[in-house]
Amino acid sequence: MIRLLKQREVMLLAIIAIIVALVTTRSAGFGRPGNLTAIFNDTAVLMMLACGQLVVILTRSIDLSLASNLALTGMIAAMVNAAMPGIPVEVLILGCIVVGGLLGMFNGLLVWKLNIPPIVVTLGTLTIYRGTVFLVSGGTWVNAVEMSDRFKSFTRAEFLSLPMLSWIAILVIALFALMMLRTPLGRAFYATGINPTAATYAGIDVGKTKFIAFTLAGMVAGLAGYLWVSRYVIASVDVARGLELQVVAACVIGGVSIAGGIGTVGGAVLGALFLGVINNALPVIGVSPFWQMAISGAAIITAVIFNARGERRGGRIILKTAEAG
Amino acid sequence: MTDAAETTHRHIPDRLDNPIKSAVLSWETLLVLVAVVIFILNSLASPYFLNAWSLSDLTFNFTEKAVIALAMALLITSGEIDLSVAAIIALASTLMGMAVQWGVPTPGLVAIGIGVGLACGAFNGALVTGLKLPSIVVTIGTMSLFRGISYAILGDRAYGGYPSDFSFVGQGYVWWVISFELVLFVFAAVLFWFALHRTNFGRQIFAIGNNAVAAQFSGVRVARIKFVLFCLTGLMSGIAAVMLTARLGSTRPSIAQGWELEVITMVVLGGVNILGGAGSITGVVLAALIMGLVTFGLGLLNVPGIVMSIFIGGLLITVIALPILYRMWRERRA
Amino acid sequence: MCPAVGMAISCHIPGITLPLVGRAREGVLTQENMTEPVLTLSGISKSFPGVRALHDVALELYPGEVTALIGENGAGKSTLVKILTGIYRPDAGEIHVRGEPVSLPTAHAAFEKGITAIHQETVLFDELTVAENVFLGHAPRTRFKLIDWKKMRAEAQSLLDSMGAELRADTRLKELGIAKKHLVGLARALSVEADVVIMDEPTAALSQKEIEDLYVLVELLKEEGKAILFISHKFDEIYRVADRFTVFRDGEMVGKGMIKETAQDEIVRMMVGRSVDHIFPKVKAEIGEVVLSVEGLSHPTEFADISFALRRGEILGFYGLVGAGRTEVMQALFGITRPSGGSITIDGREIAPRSAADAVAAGIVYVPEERGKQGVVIGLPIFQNVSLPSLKRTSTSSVLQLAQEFALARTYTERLDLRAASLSQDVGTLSGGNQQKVVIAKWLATNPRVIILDEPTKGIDIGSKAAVHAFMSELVGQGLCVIMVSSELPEVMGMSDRVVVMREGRIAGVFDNKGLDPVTLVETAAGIRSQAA
Amino acid sequence: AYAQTRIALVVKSLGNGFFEAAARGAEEAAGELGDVEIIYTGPTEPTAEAQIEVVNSLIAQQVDAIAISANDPDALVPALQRAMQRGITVISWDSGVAPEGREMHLNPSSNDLIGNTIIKLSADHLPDGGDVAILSATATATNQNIWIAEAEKVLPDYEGINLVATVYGDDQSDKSYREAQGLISSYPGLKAIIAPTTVGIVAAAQAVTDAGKIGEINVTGLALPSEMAAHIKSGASQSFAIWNPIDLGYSATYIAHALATDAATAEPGATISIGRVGEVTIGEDGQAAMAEPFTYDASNIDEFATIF
Ligand SMILES: Nc1ncnc2c1ncn2[C@@H]1O[C@H](COP(=O)(O)OP(=O)(O)OP(=O)(O)O)[C@@H](O)[C@H]1O
Ligand SMILES: Nc1ncnc2c1ncn2[C@@H]1O[C@H](COP(=O)(O)OP(=O)(O)OP(=O)(O)O)[C@@H](O)[C@H]1O
Ligand SMILES: [Mg+2]
Ligand SMILES: [Mg+2]
Repeated sequence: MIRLLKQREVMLLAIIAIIVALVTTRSAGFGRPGNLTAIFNDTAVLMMLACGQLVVILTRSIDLSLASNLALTGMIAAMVNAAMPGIPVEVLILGCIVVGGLLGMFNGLLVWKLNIPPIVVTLGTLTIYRGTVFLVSGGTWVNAVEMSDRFKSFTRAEFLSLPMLSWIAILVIALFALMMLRTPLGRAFYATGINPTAATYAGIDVGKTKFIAFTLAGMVAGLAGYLWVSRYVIASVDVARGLELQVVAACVIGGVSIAGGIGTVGGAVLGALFLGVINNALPVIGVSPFWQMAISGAAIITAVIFNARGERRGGRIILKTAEAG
Repeated sequence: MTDAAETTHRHIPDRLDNPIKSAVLSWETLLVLVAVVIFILNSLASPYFLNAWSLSDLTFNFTEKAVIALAMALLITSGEIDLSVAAIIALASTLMGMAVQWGVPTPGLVAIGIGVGLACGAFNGALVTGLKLPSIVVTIGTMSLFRGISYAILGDRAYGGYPSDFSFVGQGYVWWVISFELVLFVFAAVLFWFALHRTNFGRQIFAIGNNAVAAQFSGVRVARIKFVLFCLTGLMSGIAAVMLTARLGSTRPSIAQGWELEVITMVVLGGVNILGGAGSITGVVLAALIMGLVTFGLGLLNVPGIVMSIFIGGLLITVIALPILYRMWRERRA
Repeated sequence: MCPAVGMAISCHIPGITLPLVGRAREGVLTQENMTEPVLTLSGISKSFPGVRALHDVALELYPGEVTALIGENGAGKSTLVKILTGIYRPDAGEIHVRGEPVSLPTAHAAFEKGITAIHQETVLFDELTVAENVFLGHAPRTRFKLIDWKKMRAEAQSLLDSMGAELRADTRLKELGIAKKHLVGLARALSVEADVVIMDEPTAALSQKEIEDLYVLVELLKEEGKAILFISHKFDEIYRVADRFTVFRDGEMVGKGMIKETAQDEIVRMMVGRSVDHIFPKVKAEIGEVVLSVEGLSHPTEFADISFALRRGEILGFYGLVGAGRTEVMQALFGITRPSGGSITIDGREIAPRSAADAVAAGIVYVPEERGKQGVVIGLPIFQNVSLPSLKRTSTSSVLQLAQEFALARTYTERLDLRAASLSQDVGTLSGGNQQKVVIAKWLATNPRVIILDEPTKGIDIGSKAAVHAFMSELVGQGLCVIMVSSELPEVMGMSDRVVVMREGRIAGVFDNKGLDPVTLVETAAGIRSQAA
Repeated sequence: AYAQTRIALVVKSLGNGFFEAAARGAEEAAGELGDVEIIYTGPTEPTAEAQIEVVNSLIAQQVDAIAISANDPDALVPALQRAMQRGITVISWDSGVAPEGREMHLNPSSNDLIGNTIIKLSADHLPDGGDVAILSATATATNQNIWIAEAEKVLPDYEGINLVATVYGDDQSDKSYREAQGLISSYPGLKAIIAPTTVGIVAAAQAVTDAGKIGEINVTGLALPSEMAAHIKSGASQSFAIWNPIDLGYSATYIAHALATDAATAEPGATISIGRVGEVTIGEDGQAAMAEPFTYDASNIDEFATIF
């Protein structure tokens, strides 16, 4: 299994590399390490969210509220910072993770305790969380002047010529990868998605596992809320609108099965990176920005077709075993 | 088990429950109650609500979305979903606008709108049933693709100059305050109700939604029916595109942005099981009415649109959660 | 690759390794271990909405003994298993393990109390490796509490090897056939240190060879002093492995005793409340002209060169090891699988069914093996399940006519003696055997020419089994023809007029059922013998 | 009942600082006028169809006047015509409606003035000329497009100023930021980014800061002082301009009130008093301009950043 999935990731990585190479022939600056790290940094939030969405999708759920969660947590962080600049950023980040986690828990509780389909729950909280941003902010923005310097500079501070934002993303990705591969919880996400009945029989509480998945995704979204606001130094109602579907698209492109149980952290991250590279490449090669949407749509469809092929392969073949035997 | 030894066959009754009682305890009853309560609250909260023209304007808030919701209800009942409906509107409207520039008259425009909708639906259907792909991701993809094509064609421009008789479709009144759109919707609702609840086609949709494999093994042409349902959803989106374009008299690529989620909310609020297999058109019509009442009522109180969306989101979760909580509470007592 | 029947097996259960010969030892039962049950259940009740699955039942399991749990479909056997493994919580009653009262709120709790089970449905994870399937939930960990993959693979491999399962621990489960999956399930159950091992119809999906292996394993577990609860509908099997029995009927315990001291008739009477005389009530029907003929039917990967003819009034048995490809052939006849070559002719007319609907229209119907997934539409009421393929007839110009649907459904379900509270009941609330009757009723209602039954009595109790068999006889009596796919030798021998044996996607032999020796069939299916005639 | 005039101030979408400021101006005017109630409202999504729903509910409430900043010049016409038929005074401000859908339109400033200003702002700091690029909001924003068209018209007047690209950030921070980054990397010689939208200019200034190009690339355009204060101080932006949104809301209210109470009529040549801002004269096209955009730089930013 590991072999097959790795193949898919290598393929995706190759496609990304080819795109970068092609674009570089058109615009030499694109392939520079500096620009590549910039793209990575630019995609950091999407990659983190894709990790969060991955665990949710693995358990046969979906979280459409991640972008709204991000916006709400980001707004709260910005407002707290504006009101009390004395609070250290580290504490604020922890607070964001907690708030985001609570919002995720709310989704998870409805899914776990009331057994409401995740898509319904998060369709509801998608609008509720986004509306709450308006309620807490009264519709106004939090601007650069109102934010403390540390609040703004934290994500930009460079270490080994990579900004903190990228390092945080790398840390989150690494933690998710470790969790998925080496902890019982990570395996429980897979088990729940592949066969919930069997998971129950194996002693896994399926509802609780989903709840944990939503909580984790919410925590990531909360963290991303601060990172987003700090990076773009603006908090408004419209922050990250429409990002929820991009996160799902990243997972799909990365080979995560929407039916649950199939997908890797590497795939989700590469899916996000693919979208990031496309987004960054189009303006550079001078393709009209109006084509962006159509191209990413075509990319998603291609990826789905490709993935379905991969999933369908395998299985037993009676005649072949007969010939081999 | 004395009767087990008997050789005569034992009689199995048709049904045990009382149909009237189960109708009273149904989802639709809950929705009717919610609608009535909101109607009363609206009348109390705003002096402007109980007015024929207000109520007529109210219908414009939901008719186009509800027209799509009718088809979406069938599609979701069959276990699939289409997130690209709003993007289909954008593409259909764009191509209609393009046709206007070539001087195509109103009947031609209507045909183009509906035709494009149908073609987009067929494209979705072919991907889902032909290549056996999950509809939610396929339509996330086509959602970007269709609207993306619209952006690519129109860019920063807008199409206008629709013929004046075209506007009747979206703005005309058939009689007094009864708009053409409303009549169209009611007509479509009756058709869809009949199709889902009274025909073989509808029965097969329920069978597919509950267990597509077993339905296939029972001789139901699953792929064909699903394909038809995607086409139907595209077709209704095309009709909605005609209605909306005629109402706006202008086309921009951002037209109907975000409608897919509102349509799905309508369908789910209407009691259609998002996982497939259960649903009713009556519920969807009531849900459309409720959403219209809520948004219009809050609008009369000048509640900001985004706060309204909190109400809609909350309503969705509450209405779904209430029966579950009630059942849990009853089981705990028993 | 070819497994030889009756080969010697060395068996390893964590802790002990000992060589074994494939034959059950007798007289393990001794006086001491009878006195101290490991597990005692008393007063257990469990209800589901509208169904009383268990009422005040009791059960004792003794170390080193096999207790058979016997009962009709829906008697509550699996429900009891699920209570013992922490999946359901009983409404009332007590569970004692070694005299200590315990509660089993979760599957994990049951695990820790030393209760392990192979469930009736294969409950495993297709996308994971065999090793992970064996160890999910209790994987070996490293010092840092992380999963130790290397150790896990090694332990799983040695466990599988010791069971004689020719499996690699790092294959993905998805790539295995049903029988192999069952072995993985077995390995999973044995991967924990348990005192109580529950097997819920463990042989239902196994072929003869694997069943033999399983008996050996059961014997071994007994010697280790484990208490075994063995659920089965096959009496030959029960008499072979069990020491004691307990009978459930409609959720109540109606009898128990020692197997050696009780005759089969008596147990059957306890089970169904009457005696079942003819399990194979084969009535010879008049064999007529050829109805269905299949020539050189092939598929790129699943089967090749399938040719046979089916005559009016005939029951044609399809025998083979599980995984021989019979299901695929039948599904090709039924329009589900697309063949790559060959021809299907019915009543002299060549057909190429591209969907089940086409096949039904041509008069071929198929009762699938996987009842819950392919047979019944759970969520729809009984009458709608029955009328589904016949909607054209029960409706007027595509508009539903409920009265006609009810009439159609009643005619056929009552003929099959369906046990249901009403026709508007969800089929999902019926027991497996009764669901099977709904599927058969559905097809009879279409007036078919050929009816294909794929493992029609798998997991079905003896009473219903006899009913299904009687019905098959009735069908051919009325001029239908029947194809019966079965992996159960007695059934094949008892019911078929002719037997087609399949092996690895090809026909290995066709036999007339006159003076046919069962050994011939088994050996042909296993590839030891090829057909002489 | 006493005669109270209810004026609805309809904006493109709620949650935008610019419109919040305009609403404050409207309240200020209402206070001065005495018997005026302001209904500040708008949709969630900046689309025409959502705005029509808002207008419909205002018609039902029988407000006295609607002052709208429209998401589409044509799509709102039928709804607004219906409002006018029911005796409601309709004017548009900021982003206009086609003439048949309103009585008059109040431009914050004249379009040619704005077009000229945004080019001038960049040229002022480029004595030797250089490459500039425009970062706009959504591709469909009417006023943005008019201003850009006007800017392109006056371009030849500015020797050496070379417009290399126009990109769209959809008024989303992240997209605008990314587009700005794209501009920076695609055009190494870029000297200025002109963003005639507040979301865009803030994002562009941040992108320039993050790319370490302060001093090389000047970000300018239209923005609110409070949003840009930090970037003026850092030097990412030398200067930018805006009309006073408070004054805009204030003026729109005054005009709507005058028309609704029949103190004035909307006909070419008519002059309407707009309180402390002065007066406007309606031109031949039914439009009026409020005032010239005002330029903000390091010298006056602190003073205004606290106001709006
Ligand atoms: N989850 C459930 N919900 C409702 N009813 C159930 C549920 N599980 C079992 N039942 C019902 O409880 C009764 C006992 O079922 P159970 O599965 O224990 O039977 P069984 O003895 O194992 O039968 P079989 O031999 O067919 O496996 C049946 O009537 C069944 O329909
Ligand atoms: N590895 C597998 N993965 C998924 N489904 C399988 C697998 N193996 C078998 N099946 C399905 O399970 C059922 C029983 O499979 P089985 O191994 O019995 O093969 P078969 O083709 O049915 O052969 P036969 O009917 O001769 O036993 C069939 O429906 C088959 O499609
Ligand atoms: Mg059972
Ligand atoms: Mg089979």
